[in-house]
Amino acid sequence: MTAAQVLFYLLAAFTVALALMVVLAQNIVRAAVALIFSFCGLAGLYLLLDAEFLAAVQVLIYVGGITILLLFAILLTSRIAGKGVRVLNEQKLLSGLVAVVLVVLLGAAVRRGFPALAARPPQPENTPAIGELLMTTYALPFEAVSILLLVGMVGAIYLARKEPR
Amino acid sequence: MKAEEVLEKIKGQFGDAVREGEVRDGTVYLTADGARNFEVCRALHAMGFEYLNCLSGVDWKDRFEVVYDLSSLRFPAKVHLRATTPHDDPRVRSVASLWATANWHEREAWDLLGIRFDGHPDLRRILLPEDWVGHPLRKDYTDEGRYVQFTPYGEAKKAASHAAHGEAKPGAGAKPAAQAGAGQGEPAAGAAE
Amino acid sequence: MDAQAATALPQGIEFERGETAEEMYVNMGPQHPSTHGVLRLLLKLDGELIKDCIPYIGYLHRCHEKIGENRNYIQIIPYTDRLDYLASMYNNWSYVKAVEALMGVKPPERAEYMRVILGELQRIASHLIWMGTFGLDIGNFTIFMYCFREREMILDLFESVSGQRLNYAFFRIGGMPMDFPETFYNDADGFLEWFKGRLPEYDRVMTDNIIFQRRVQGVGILSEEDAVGYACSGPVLRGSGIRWDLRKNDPYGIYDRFEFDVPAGDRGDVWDRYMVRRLEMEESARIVEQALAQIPPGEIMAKVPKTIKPPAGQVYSRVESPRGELGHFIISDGTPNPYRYRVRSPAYVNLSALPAMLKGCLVADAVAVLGSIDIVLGEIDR
Amino acid sequence: MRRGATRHSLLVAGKSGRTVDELIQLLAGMGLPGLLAQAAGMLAVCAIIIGYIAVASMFMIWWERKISAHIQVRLGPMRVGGWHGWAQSIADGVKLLLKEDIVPTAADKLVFALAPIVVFATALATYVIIPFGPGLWTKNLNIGVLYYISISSLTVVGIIMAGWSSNNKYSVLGAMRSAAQAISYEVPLVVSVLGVIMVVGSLNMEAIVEYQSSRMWGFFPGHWLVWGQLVGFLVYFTAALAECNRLPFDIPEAESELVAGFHVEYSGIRFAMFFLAEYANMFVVSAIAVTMFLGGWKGPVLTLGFLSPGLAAKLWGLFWFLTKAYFLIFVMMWLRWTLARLRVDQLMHLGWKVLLPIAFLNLGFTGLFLILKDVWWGS
Repeated sequence: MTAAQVLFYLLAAFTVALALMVVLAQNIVRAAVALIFSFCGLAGLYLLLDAEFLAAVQVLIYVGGITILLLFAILLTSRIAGKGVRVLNEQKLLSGLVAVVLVVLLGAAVRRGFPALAARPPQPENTPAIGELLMTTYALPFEAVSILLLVGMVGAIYLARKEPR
Repeated sequence: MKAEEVLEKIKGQFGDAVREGEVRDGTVYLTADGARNFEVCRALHAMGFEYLNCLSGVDWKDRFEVVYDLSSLRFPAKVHLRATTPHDDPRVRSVASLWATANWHEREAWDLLGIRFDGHPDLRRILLPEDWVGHPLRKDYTDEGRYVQFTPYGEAKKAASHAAHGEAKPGAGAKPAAQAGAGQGEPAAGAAE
Repeated sequence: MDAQAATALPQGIEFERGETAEEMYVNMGPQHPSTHGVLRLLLKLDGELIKDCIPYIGYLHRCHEKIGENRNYIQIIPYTDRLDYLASMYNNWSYVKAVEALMGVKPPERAEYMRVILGELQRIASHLIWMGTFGLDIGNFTIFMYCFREREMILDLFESVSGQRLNYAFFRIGGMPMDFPETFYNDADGFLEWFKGRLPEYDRVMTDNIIFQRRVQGVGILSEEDAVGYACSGPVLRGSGIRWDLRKNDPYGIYDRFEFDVPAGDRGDVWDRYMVRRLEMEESARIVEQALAQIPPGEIMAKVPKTIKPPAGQVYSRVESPRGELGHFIISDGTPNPYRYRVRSPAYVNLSALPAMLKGCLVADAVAVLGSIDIVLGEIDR
Repeated sequence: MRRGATRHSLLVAGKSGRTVDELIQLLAGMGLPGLLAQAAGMLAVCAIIIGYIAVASMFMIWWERKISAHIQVRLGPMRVGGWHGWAQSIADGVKLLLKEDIVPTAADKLVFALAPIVVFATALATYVIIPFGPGLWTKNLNIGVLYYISISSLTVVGIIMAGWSSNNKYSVLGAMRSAAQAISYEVPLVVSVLGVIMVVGSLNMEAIVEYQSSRMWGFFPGHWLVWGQLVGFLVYFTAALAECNRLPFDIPEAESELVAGFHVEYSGIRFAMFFLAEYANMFVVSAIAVTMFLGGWKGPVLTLGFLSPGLAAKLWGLFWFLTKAYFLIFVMMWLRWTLARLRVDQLMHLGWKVLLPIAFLNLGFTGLFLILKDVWWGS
């Protein structure tokens, strides 16, 4: 087993364990904190795949942005921050079923492999490559996402705006 | 408005309710019946005495007095109004609705002298702990002669002292202040104190 | 009534839980760096926004008035020092003036000048402390040391006069106990000269700083009606736009002999209260200069008996202290002890207007607004 | 692991600092097996960085006390150690280490214990990419700048953990403020840096320094990006102040409002870790500013060509780097002891409505300039 494989299994175990904690933690802030570390583990996995840009962005956006916002909202609603929350509800059977189906599907997909993503020779730097792809091949989806974000932002501002006094 | 005018007007309006009125050094000295203190104060307020300098309680052993020192920011006349109330049940109407500043002064008079102010929005002790027994500025007050430990928010001793002094105290409405700390779930109680 | 009176919380305010999930209760104090002593403010917060505020006082209550009833008239003087320990001269003055009014004694002219000089220097010292600690509240640490440097000089002057640096007990019923030492006049002149040079320095650090201005302008507004209704006095009243100063409007002592302005604000925000105090320091320096130039030689003590027994009567007498109208209400029954002795402390009354100023402010503003009232807990709790 | 043969960025790829490589080779030469030598080398580098952080932070703390004292017509520490109280920080450090470790009863013990570690670890991790001198870096990552930005955004996680787990309302308020501040200031910070990245065309720290190396008239550092990117530099520096919670942006710990904010319940060694991390972060943001805007380890005068090979050049570079970084730190301290604290809403206003638009304008103008340059002068 190479060092990379050892690292992969360690990181994978770490990520999965913390992801489980996110779902199972009774305390909502603890769940959010576990989510942060789970994201960090994921970033480590990206690094193993040479996707260093993706790893950095993963940490920046998901940890530094989204989870912080989440925590902010939780802290603002002081009532739920200190309390235990019920982890399971009456839909546990249904969600279990969905999870099993998802595992089967993903397993099958991994076994088959992704022929479209044949291994390419590794590039010395993938940041410029990503930039180029976003501006050429994937320009349309990129712009579509931007517009979606813009719409979301406008909506948020409208909702948060106070009525003029 | 001249001090003499004030005296004349008040005398004319309230007659017997206002005893011994005189003017010295631009100050009107009045003594009013405690039952009508609010009306007298309202009349004075309407005359332009919008500034309540001071409100004090006095224990005269046979009676209580509430002393109002009034002035105006527009004319130099001042009023020194004394309202008397019986010693066994000292009680006057609150003037907090006329002068907002009376709120704390009346709380202090209640706290230290035990004069009750009917219609006060929030008559609690102000300088002494919530669970203090007695009113120390009364002339017949004797202290306990020893150090009395008081709990910061007074809930423990309050129950005991009220039981000891036989003051009937309905439980409703009496919320210990310590609970105010519990805004953030159970473990947070008192965390910020 | 009694049940309500014994309740720890005001009626109509449910403090167990907020109305919405976002509300939270925070106790600011009694141990908090910005309450200037042991004051507790119970703040009802929505995020950072203050929905309600209830001040709890009395942590420093030491039965000042009860002690006063059990001491004779002269023994009370040192006790008054401990009321407003940042402006002890004024406590002495107000008390002594009340007893003099009861007895019908008039202090000699030179004593009156001495009182004015010491009093106005004390006003500068008090405002300096206020300015420094207000800087701390806002987060500007440097002004604090600047202000204390100048205050030290004033305390040195006071020490040379009275031998004390904080609690002087230097006023007597009927005059002053000792004349100024020879060095005092030069030292006082030197201080005034130095102090005038320092005022622009304060302006550069505080007044002209854009962050400071943004922090205090439009914050903690107290309307004119509220200021009068709550009987606010001193810089708080003047900040709300009412040009009312007892030294001008109800002149006592010899204040009608001096030329000085009464600064006033127009909006009633923290900035106005700040500027009133800032400008008052200049005016006080002006008064001290004039008084030093005019002070006549002569007696410093009127004829008063050894044992002070004022005739029966009652008096409410007031002076303009750095914090506002400081009044003493004294009832004499002809004995050597006062029958009733009550202090109308300006900070106590001004503080009662705090909830009115704080509505709709942020937590950070609470600190600024509280600082702008300039409270001294020794005087509030008595 | 179908691509097991590829490089692994943090482990192998990127140019390792020559110094680090030399160290590892030295260890390997002593007979250690390859992996072990690498691990030992990494540990040694870690130890050096932690040692540097500790010493530098203690120096900065002492320095700040002296600066503040002299700004405030005081003397500051004068006793401990003799000359100007130079040993004061050491004494304080020993005191903090020996203090009782208090954990509030109502605290969430695990998160409470983790929080200072997270804060300190993120501060430590950012040191990986700092180029102290030619070859004097732990790892010269291709995504250097991006790495710094993403790691530094983790600090706030530790702060929120600390604030929440203390179970104190002041610390929760501090954590909330910190979260709001982090979100508001991360964005202008990133955008302000983008201008530099566009000009240089790389995220690599070494490339950014090399870009700024040429001199006008032989001595004037005309290629320092601070000239062209002055707006970006100012926005970066302002946002960086907020990033390390320094006054006028210290609202998460504002002592006159929130007592001490998120670390109000911490004492002893845990508090020391927060404290160290604050100063470590100050150094990092200054170091990044020096690298990106002020020419990194290149001095303003001649590069002293005769020194170039070997240790002497490294030390010469280190000297200039530290000089510039500590000058920026001095400016930060100067600001702290001169300015008042902003209010939360003013901070938001400044972040979103002033700094962000300015940073975007800067970005737009930089892009426009680069295109026009291409058009007029060719590439």
